[in-house]
Amino acid sequence: MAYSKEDMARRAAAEIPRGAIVNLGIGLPTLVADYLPAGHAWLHSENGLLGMGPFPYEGEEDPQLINAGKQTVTVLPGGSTFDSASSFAMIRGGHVDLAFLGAMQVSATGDLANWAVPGGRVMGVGGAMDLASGCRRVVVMMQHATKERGHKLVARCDYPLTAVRVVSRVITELGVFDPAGGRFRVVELAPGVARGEVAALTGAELE
Amino acid sequence: MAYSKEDMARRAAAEIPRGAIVNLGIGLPTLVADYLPAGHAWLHSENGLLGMGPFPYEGEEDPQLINAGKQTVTVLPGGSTFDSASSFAMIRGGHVDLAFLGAMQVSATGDLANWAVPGGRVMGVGGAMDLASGCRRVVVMMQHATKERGHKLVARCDYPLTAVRVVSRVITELGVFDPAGGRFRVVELAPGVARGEVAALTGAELE
Amino acid sequence: MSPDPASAGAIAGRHSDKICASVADALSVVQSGMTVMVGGFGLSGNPEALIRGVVERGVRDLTLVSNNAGNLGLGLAQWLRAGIIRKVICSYLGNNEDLHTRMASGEVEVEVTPQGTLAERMRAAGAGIPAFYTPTGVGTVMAEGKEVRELDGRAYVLERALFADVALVRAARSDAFGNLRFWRTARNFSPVMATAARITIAEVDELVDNGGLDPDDIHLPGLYVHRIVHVAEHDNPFEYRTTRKRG
Amino acid sequence: MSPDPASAGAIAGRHSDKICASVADALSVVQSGMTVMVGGFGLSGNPEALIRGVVERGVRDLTLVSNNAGNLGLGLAQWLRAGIIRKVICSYLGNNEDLHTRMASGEVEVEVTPQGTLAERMRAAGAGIPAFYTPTGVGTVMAEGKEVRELDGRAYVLERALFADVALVRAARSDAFGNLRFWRTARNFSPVMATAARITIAEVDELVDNGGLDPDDIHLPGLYVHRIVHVAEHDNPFEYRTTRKRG
Repeated sequence: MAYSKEDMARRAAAEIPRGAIVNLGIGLPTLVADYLPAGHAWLHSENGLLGMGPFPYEGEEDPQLINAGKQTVTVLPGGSTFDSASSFAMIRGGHVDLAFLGAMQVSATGDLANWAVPGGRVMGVGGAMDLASGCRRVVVMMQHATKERGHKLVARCDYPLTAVRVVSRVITELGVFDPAGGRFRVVELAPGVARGEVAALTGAELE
Repeated sequence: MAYSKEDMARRAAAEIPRGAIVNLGIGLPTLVADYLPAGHAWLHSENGLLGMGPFPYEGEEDPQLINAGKQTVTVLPGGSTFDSASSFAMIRGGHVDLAFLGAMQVSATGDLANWAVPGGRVMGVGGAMDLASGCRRVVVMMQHATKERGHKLVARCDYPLTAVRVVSRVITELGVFDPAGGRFRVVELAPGVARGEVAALTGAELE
Repeated sequence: MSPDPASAGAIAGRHSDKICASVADALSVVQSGMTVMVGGFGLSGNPEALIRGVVERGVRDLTLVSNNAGNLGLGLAQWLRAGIIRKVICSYLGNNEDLHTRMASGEVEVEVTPQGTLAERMRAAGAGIPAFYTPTGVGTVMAEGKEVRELDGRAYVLERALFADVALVRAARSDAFGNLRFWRTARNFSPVMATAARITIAEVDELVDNGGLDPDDIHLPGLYVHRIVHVAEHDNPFEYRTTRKRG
Repeated sequence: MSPDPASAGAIAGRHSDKICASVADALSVVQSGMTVMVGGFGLSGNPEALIRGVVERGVRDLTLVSNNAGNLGLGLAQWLRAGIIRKVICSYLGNNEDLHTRMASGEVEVEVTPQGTLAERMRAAGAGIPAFYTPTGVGTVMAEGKEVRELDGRAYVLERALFADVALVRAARSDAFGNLRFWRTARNFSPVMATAARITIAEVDELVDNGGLDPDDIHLPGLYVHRIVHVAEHDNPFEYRTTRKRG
């Protein structure tokens, strides 16, 4: 039985050491916050917020207190606000310990493609390149393959790259995989998932 | 009759347009503050203060509120404090309109030497190079010649340079002089000072 | 105040009498063809009155520098709808249909820059740094046509300072000198934009006398602000209003 | 807290339990041979207890990065007198006799850097910028041996990021996470030093719980601070006490 999205988020949360500074990308990664014990880690939002709290209670939304996905959020005791240049200085300078990002493709050498589909609409890159190349450790959370069973864990990305050799770990519904110099090392498989099934859905050798 | 130090400071103050941001170097330039009408200009101190006020009244000195010469000062309404990187970003970025600096030598092409005497004690450079190359306009205030009647307004500096082609104007006890491509243009002479006297004490042609 | 504080010469004092009587007065320096930076992240922290005022002023052919270019027809999307933008430099378009339509038709040129690089290029412009090396974008299309250099064993791309003629920012509080404070994440790009622009115009929710802000409590010193207009009322639209249930 | 939060691996959380019981405990990560940045401008804003504590700890061969290296026998001049400094990177020596003596004897190597370049090199280190171009020092001895490059018709010198093992800073107020506020011009180099160092130790006049500082009122976010020690009493010596007459 493959991991549910909630299982993936719980598994991702286990990657976070106590006292870490963590940035959660848009999409699946945002779910990780639900599995963090209070006070365990500090959430950084690249639009200028550290110590991000949960969504506000209804009636307490502040349109000028948002996350990088432009959703209304809160700020925890010990939190701070700052400008964009300062925020990305934190990211680029290696002061954000861990980023969880979504992806379209991840290569077996750790390349990341998560911002543009060839021939698709130009959505822009936002902070993805800065986060991918700046954070100390990058963990990707994504579905293992496309809806058409196309590979997303690949030998070499053919989508436009976000950053080169940055992904340490990939968490999918089938398990946990580490790019390892041209192959994906199988860290663990979701309960009931067979290695052969994963191999068929992976575009590079498993190790 | 040559200018007194107070005359020089008054003459320097006349260089300051209303609403200017001004940095006053150590020594003679600090006297300029005494001739600025209240609210006329804003004083910047490179250790992290804008809106610097006069020395404090006795008993009101704060050892943590100082100028770049490490003297106790005050902060005026509308003033602000900031860190050193921000302060020098203001200077380097051209946001400080005018700097008054002391000098050992100024060349007729505007080169400035004001931080080191050849063979002398190494005092360090402090913020002199940043101020000289960053501020929009640099006005030097100094004695016209050394005690031994050696030239300080020269064709070419032989003291270690602070910055190249940055000085717009030199105010000395003998008058006001602008470096002008190899000669010093005489803007004005102090009352009773003869041009010949100035020429003898100047190491480049007058214009 | 006088029409253009910058036209009076390089060192003319620009730091007196900054308070403008109206939005139109504050915007009187904005001309067609200018590069204009506008603070805000999506629809949050927008200088709403200044954005509307630029449309009313009738200038055009603007180059807009902003993280986004509005959304949902709101904010800077009004400039797109008014047809006054020639080029957009931003990090994220998302599903801003007004921008996608005009980019597809060729009416508006779009230059996409990583968000952190965008912020740092403006910070560099304001700080007198003409160029800097950054790891962001190495090995991607963002490095194409740029110098890539190895320093201590890692590759970096050379990025250039990004300047503007005018910056439009929104602040929560200002004193008469233009010392600004921002509210929460409404701060975003506004401080660096103010440093990178020749003229900064601040739309402020609250205006106090000099002395009304403690020197240690200022987010952006007034030497980066040239014109101030007090605008008490704002729409402050939500882009994505997300809440949790009371438990 | 544990002896060395940095030794536990690259992404080990370093942002829990920062409050140290004593100066000695806070300094337990400082080792001989380290590069240490120390905040303060002259004798103002010095982390006095940490400076004394480093001498008491008995480490040596330190490289000191500080705008000055003490004066009048006070502040960092104590490190010079204790003979624990191998090299000083600073902008200004002035008449610091303790430094002049040891520089002349060859005991201490001195590297002089323009003050703004010193600050910007630390800011770059903290911000992940390995190198940047600056106009400061072009045509002077400061540019010797460095790359000089013309960009848009002006010459610039390439300066490199400046890192440290440890930064010692003094703040007026901290919360438990290490969000810092400084007092007046005591801020100076401390914030950028904190960003440029692998471990930052803050000596704070006042310590409050998380929530005791408003998120908008923080000068240096706590992610740059790793160890906090509360020191209520300081000498705060005057370097030049200048006053005016009451008139």
